[in-house]
Amino acid sequence: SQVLLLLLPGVRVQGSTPGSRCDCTSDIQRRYGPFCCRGCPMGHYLKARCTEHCGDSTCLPCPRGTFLARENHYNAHCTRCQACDEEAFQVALENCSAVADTRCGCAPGWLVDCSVKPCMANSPFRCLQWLGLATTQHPLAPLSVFWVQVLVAGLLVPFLLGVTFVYLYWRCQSH
Amino acid sequence: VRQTPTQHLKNQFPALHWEHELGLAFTKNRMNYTNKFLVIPESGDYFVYSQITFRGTTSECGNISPGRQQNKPDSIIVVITKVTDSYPEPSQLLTGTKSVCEISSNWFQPLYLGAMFSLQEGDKLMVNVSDISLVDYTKEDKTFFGAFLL
Amino acid sequence: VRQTPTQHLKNQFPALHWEHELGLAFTKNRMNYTNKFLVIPESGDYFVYSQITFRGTTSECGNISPGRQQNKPDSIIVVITKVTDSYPEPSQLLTGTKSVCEISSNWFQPLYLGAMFSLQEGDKLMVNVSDISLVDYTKEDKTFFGAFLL
Amino acid sequence: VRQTPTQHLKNQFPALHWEHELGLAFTKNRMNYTNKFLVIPESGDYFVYSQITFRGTTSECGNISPGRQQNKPDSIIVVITKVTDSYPEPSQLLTGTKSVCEISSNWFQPLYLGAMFSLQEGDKLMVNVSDISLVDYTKEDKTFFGAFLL
Repeated sequence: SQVLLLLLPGVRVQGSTPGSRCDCTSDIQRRYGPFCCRGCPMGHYLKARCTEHCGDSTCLPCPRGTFLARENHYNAHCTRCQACDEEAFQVALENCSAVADTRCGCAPGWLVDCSVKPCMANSPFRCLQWLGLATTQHPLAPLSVFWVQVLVAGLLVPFLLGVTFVYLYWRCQSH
Repeated sequence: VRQTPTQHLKNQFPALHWEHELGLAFTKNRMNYTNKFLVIPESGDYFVYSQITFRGTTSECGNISPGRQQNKPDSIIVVITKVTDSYPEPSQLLTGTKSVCEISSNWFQPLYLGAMFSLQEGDKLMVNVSDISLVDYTKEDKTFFGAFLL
Repeated sequence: VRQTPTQHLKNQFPALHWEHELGLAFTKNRMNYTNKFLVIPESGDYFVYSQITFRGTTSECGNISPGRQQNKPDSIIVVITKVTDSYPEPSQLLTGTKSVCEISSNWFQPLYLGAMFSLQEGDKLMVNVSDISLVDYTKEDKTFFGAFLL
Repeated sequence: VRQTPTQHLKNQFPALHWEHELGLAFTKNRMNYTNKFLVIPESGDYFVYSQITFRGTTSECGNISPGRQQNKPDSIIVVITKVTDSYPEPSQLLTGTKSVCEISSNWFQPLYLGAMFSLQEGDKLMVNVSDISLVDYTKEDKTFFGAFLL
């Protein structure tokens, strides 16, 4: 008799460590009814449980736009990828793949501006463009921009006043 | 939720597109989703619900300068609308409407709606919002829409 | 929703009257509405829900003058209350309470409530609000109240 | 609701403890509550809901001094999370998130969530909040959590 082994897309023949016991107590297998099934790899969801003891579950790849980042699981659906907030000028630093969520951030030359205080791991944020002077240097935090303005005003105004007085004094003398 | 504003119905806010298969989204028992509409498969009483998370940067109204006049607020509105073959105009089933006058650099907030309605087979439900650009569509647990037969 | 404040119950906010037949409103399966109360027709688990849209002009609290002290906010409150023959006092099933301190010339916002309760035949449900004059009763899709047997 | 923050799950907000027997609280039909989790007794479609009332004193953001820069708001967040044997990481089913920038001396507001989910026997549901100290746990009609099989 002939055995035709077809490698069906999605049904991955998982190599098992030689001599590994199949007692359904480790993390590798899970008891489903009479059988002990091996879990699905990352990037796949559980389509059907195994049909023989210590067999592989039938796992299919996560559809585009979804992912599952963990191994040896029995999840019947994949998690949806988050979208980056274009209104907040976010960009995808890493596009979603079958094994990892989208990683949103700011493009080079843009500054991450957390939208809340205190800022937490997945707090909303916006991307601000570094402007002119600040482009190459450390971005000027909003507060230090205020002090720069004070400094400039504090130096420039007296200097201009001084120049004006000197000029007027000189005009008077020359008449 | 992918938004493509279409203003085809009379004095109507733009309708939202929804993802109906991936992640937590699903349709079953012949409930159908097509082109922004949930289509009611059989007549009966349904619980219809939606949450829209809105977010924006501060509004002119929140601009507090000495001696300022009191400004009119902006607003965020979500409407669950029914379109039916038995009547040529859509009807507003549920409306969430909130004024927005925030003094902070940015703001975000949800509007939740949910109630029971007698619906007919073939009735179509959609969600309209006052300004699509204010909708936070980034995560499916923040902005969602659903209905189930009781 | 036609409001006639009746303060008959101890330290209670005024109860709202509801339209129960016209437009989207309906009662069925022996659920009865009478004089501000939904009357439970048979014992069982019910999902009870309500949305009240409040609106008002600006409050003293939102008045921002230089050197102002921080004011206490106004508030809007909605309570779904159960009155039962088995006990002489009403009990508060659900409460939505929000502070209001708006700087804009006017404001509007909804409060939504919904949860499951074990109710007895003859129990009566009503909706009380902190200030009836702040309730936006103009449209049935903004302010509503309902219950259904699970 | 008695709060004892436990931060055992990866980058997770603290979970709330709930009262499940006294007052309006109850569990039935083999729905079980244990150590902050509602445990799903049989696979099926469930309506899951929660309201958290938050309250706090004014935030730095609401501090309006002449010539002030626009401040960043604080935020309040509630998440209904599912923990399942079939996958080693919890998943966020519902999220309510709101910015807070109040100019009044104190503030209070609810966040309500509710939607239908397909759940498996043994799945566990919990409610996480961004800051337990802001939760108003004083009355059961203001802060609640529940689920029922459809």
